[in-house]
Amino acid sequence: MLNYTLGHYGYWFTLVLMMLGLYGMLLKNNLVKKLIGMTIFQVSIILFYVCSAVKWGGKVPVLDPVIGAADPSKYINPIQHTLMLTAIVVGVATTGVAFALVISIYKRYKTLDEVVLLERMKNDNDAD
Amino acid sequence: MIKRDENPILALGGRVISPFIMLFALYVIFHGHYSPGGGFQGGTMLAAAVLLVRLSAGSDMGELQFKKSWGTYLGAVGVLIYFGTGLVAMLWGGNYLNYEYLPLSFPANENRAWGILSIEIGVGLAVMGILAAIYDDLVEGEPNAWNA
Amino acid sequence: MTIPETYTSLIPLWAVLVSLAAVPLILISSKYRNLRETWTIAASIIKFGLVLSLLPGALANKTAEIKILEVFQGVDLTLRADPFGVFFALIASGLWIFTSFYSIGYVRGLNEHKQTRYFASFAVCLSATIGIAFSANLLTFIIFYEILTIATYPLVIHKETREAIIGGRKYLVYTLTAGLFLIAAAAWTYQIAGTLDFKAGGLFSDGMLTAKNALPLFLLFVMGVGVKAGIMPLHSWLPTAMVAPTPVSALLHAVAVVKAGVFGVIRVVGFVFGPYLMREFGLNNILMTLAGITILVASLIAMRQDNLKRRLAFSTVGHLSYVVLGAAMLTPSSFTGGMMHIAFHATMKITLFFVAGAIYVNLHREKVSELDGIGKVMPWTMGAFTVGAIGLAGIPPINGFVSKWYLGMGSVELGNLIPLAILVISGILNIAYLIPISYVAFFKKGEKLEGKGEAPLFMVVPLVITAILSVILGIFPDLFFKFYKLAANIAVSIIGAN
Amino acid sequence: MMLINFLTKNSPVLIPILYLSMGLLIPVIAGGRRHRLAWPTIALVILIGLSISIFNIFAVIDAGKPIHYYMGEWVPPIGIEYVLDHLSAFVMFVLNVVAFLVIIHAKDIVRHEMPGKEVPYYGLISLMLAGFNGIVVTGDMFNLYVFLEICSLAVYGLIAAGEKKSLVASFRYLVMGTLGACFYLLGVGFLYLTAGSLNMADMKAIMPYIYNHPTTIIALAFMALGMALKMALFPLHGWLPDSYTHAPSTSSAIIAPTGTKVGSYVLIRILFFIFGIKFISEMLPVAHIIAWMGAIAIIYGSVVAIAQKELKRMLAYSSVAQVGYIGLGIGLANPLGLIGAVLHILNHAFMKACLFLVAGNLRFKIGHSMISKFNHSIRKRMPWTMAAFTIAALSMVGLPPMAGFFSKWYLVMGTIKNSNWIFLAVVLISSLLNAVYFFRVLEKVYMKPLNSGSPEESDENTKPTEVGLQMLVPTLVLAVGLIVIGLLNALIVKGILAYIVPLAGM
Repeated sequence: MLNYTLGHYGYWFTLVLMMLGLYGMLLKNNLVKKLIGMTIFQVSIILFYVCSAVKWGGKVPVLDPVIGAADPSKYINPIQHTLMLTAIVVGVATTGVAFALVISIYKRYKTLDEVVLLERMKNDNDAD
Repeated sequence: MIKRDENPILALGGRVISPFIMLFALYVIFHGHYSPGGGFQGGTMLAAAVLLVRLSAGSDMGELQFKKSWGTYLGAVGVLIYFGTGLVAMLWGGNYLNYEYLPLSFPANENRAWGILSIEIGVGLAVMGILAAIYDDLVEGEPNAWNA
Repeated sequence: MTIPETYTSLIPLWAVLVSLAAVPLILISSKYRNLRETWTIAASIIKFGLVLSLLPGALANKTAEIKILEVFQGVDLTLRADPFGVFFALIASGLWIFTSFYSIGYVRGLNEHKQTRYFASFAVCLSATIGIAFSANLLTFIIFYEILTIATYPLVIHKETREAIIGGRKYLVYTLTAGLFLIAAAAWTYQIAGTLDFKAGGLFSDGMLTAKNALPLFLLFVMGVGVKAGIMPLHSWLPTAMVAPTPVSALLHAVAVVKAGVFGVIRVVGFVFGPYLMREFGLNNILMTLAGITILVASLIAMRQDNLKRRLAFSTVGHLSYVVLGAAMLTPSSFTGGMMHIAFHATMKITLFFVAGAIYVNLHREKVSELDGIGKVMPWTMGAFTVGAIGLAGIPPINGFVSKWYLGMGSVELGNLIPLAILVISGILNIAYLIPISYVAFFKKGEKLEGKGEAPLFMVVPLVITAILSVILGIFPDLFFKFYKLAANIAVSIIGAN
Repeated sequence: MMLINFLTKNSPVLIPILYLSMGLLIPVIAGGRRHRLAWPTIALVILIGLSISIFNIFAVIDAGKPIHYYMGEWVPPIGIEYVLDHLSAFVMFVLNVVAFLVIIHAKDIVRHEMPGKEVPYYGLISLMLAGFNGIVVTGDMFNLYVFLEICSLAVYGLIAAGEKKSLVASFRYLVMGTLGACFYLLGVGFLYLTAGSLNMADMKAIMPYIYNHPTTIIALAFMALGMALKMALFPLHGWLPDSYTHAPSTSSAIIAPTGTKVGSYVLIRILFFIFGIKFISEMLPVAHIIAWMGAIAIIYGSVVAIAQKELKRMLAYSSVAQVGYIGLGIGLANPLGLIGAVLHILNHAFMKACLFLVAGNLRFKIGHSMISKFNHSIRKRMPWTMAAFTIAALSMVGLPPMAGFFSKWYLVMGTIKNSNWIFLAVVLISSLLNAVYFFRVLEKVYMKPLNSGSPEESDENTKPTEVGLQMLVPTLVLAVGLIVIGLLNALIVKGILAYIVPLAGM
């Protein structure tokens, strides 16, 4: 059991990261901190994927084309990495949009603190 | 933004390094289809080279290297190259992105290589343009530290 | 009895569509009152003619049918002019003509607002009613039933006073809820039987219903159709909806809405469950009890009402349950009586409501206590009222007697005299709450009503005609439209099928 | 002929490509001074998309079985596969037809609400449609995630373009939406670890071998949770009301009918096409949980909608309730419930689009959509708009022969089939609640104010100021469409939806 737990330390680490991210995302008042939490959360999932592709002593077939044929146990599945490449790009785009929003919010309300923000939003005469 | 002093090492250093980063980025893009690397990575590095000048030497200097308005267009061009490649394959009878059908008059496997390369170039340009555009849009309206 | 025979015909569809087609015409010509009313009258007469043309077929047991389109797997939007449908459609479309003329007199007499909306809604209502009459299956029935609900709403709230709006809300809550129960019931029926087609004698095959699901299903149906049929305790929207203009009340009470409810009750009893299943699971007793209580309680409440229209409303609640009682007794005579009461109560009650409206338009009085001596100025009107009142009490020679007679016979056939007792007591109560009105109108001296004469001709003529119709149908029930023969045929088809 | 051949061969992939490329090309085509070109371009693009989606429907019906398309002719499970089956073709058609009508309507109102921002706005719309259509057509779980994020990002932008508070609403949606997408990605990760495949059909085939694996259960939980967040299923709907209320009229009108529907679509895919009906009822009672969430959503959304003072906000809460219907239909996990849910995707898309267009018309002409300020002058000023509103409202209440009745009818049948009387009661009661909040508006609009001394208002207030034809026609087309769909629903069900049931393994 201990071995099992320690052997999967990468996953435990991603779990901790994920919870950190979730905490920041949901409980922090500052919008930028929320975003940081969100990014941590995304990164934890990326790490989770990458963790699953780890194989000690293995190699990605692109580096050495014969490796898969010669010794399948050394073969590292590259799919996770490529998937995460896309996920990183998606994450960057999300962060970009989020920062654009945060900047606009700051310009409009001159605050990033959610409590103050809610206070100031009450004065807006939007349709409610 | 915090007011900063002009620092010649930073400004010049950025301007010097930038082309080399670009060169390496091109290498990454052009080798993407048979070694680690590719459009995303190379494009990001291209954007990094552009942003480095923007950050170190200021937006005005950056404008000389890479105009703000280029970002969107470059993105569109990259995307066009990407979709164009796929579309050409489609029009010549293959499935979308099936490079074998590209009208290149190479053997099928070389066709594939060239096809992937064109895709990578498209992706690289798009990523570069869009990343630069994101940066430009985000700093828009901020006081320019160098002119302040 | 001849073998039922079905033929495809577009007439039922035209009968439904003709008043619907009048709606755009009415809306377009909203600026020209006479033209607008022409459309209404024309549509009502054409509709009646179309329905009448189906009568010979219905008498010969030939059924006109038209499948319009499929709306659910295996269930078509189908209109079928079976004898019972023709029976109901005949009453509804026939009385619409009178109501139209009367409406013109009423809304012009009072100079009502939004007359266009009024006439348009009226036309939609009639389309829906005819649709209900000709529905060949439960889904079609529900569709028209809900259209009727919605089309009546603008009529109920027509006055747009606070009272009217509250009445309208109450009406909507009751009828929409009922519609939902009906939907649930229909869906369940489909799950059990795999079909929704009405069939004389019941659509369930043997062994489909068990003691476990028969009762809840039946109760769902009763709640679905019972609201419009005014079965207690689901009746309370009816008196509230009295805020509507009088022709609307007449439509609600005599022609369309509540009659659609009792029509639905008979459809459910005779064409969904069938007499056999009703008896097997003791469902008829439930219905009979409900109907009996409703008749007595409604009559008692009616006695305490001072507002004439409210009194008539409770009288309607009671008389609707005559029909329900007739259906619940499940004998040929009781079915015949119940169905005939749909027709005959319609002629009588429409007369009474027309009278109430005429009094309101002419003298602006609505309370029973204010009617002293008005028989002197409005002899024709109050004469018609007396005819209707006598008829409702079940005294010959008015037609109310005939239907009541058959209901009584049904009670005897059943070998259970409680329904008969209820009918007799209710008759006495009817006398007690209606005849005094005629009495005070003619024989008690009230304040002077100088310079007042009869109500406008547009109103008096229809109400006198309906009163005369009541008398004629009382003496010769089979005249003109062969109501008796139709009703008897239908009863045989329902009971005899088992 | 060449065109037909080309279309037949490539039809699944064309729509996402079209929208994706146009999303970036619109800023180029209509950049700078050519900004007047933006609207014609996007309208033309969506028209093409709509034509292809119609073609797709007929292609699928013609084939009678799913059409597979391999990207770059890489055969799955290695390559990415696009699948056009009856479900995806149908949902795709709904998306495009609603988008087309809303865009026709959008021209003036976008210029009015967001002067100078038309070009990026229409670009975002194109991107969003690329995402939606891609989600619908893809047969690959990770590809789905990418499209999910594409459309979400576009939607954040579309919402943020609205009135003042829209920024914060959009930010909240962004945080919640990203959370949902991440959960989905995590679920896909678990599934990939277990099965080693990302292809949906392949996954379904592998499912018996990983049936008892705990990671499969976790994967299902995460994926369903993520999608429930995306489709705003109660209690995960928190982002929806603010977003829809404060977004520009066109954004609400295009996102409300399509966004949550796509989430529902993905949920259907996950539950029935990846895990299979056996798994979701035996291993983890997801179906049951979703049905309950849906049932609570129906009641909650309807009750809260009654309390709203603003039309768009009321419609937003009503959306929460309507999503509940779809959730309930999915959760019933029987053919009738599924058909009801998918039919409701169509019906609700039409109803909500129509209602939001009406709200847009009101804001355009009257300048607000506060229910408390409505009075009967609105009816006189905008008779046709209000007629459309009435039809859509009656359909929402579920009155025949409007479309809303029939999806409700299927759901009622489904609940009875499962003998679940609580759900039956919920579906029926919600009709009444819908009636309450819609008739509240209708009463105000169609009746003269109760306590006003002067029955007739001044001429200025009662002059007809109906919106232009370009805005009116789409509104009315949607309204009339509701009646037509209602009458022809058996045709739709028989022709398309009935095929979904065997595909879903029921």
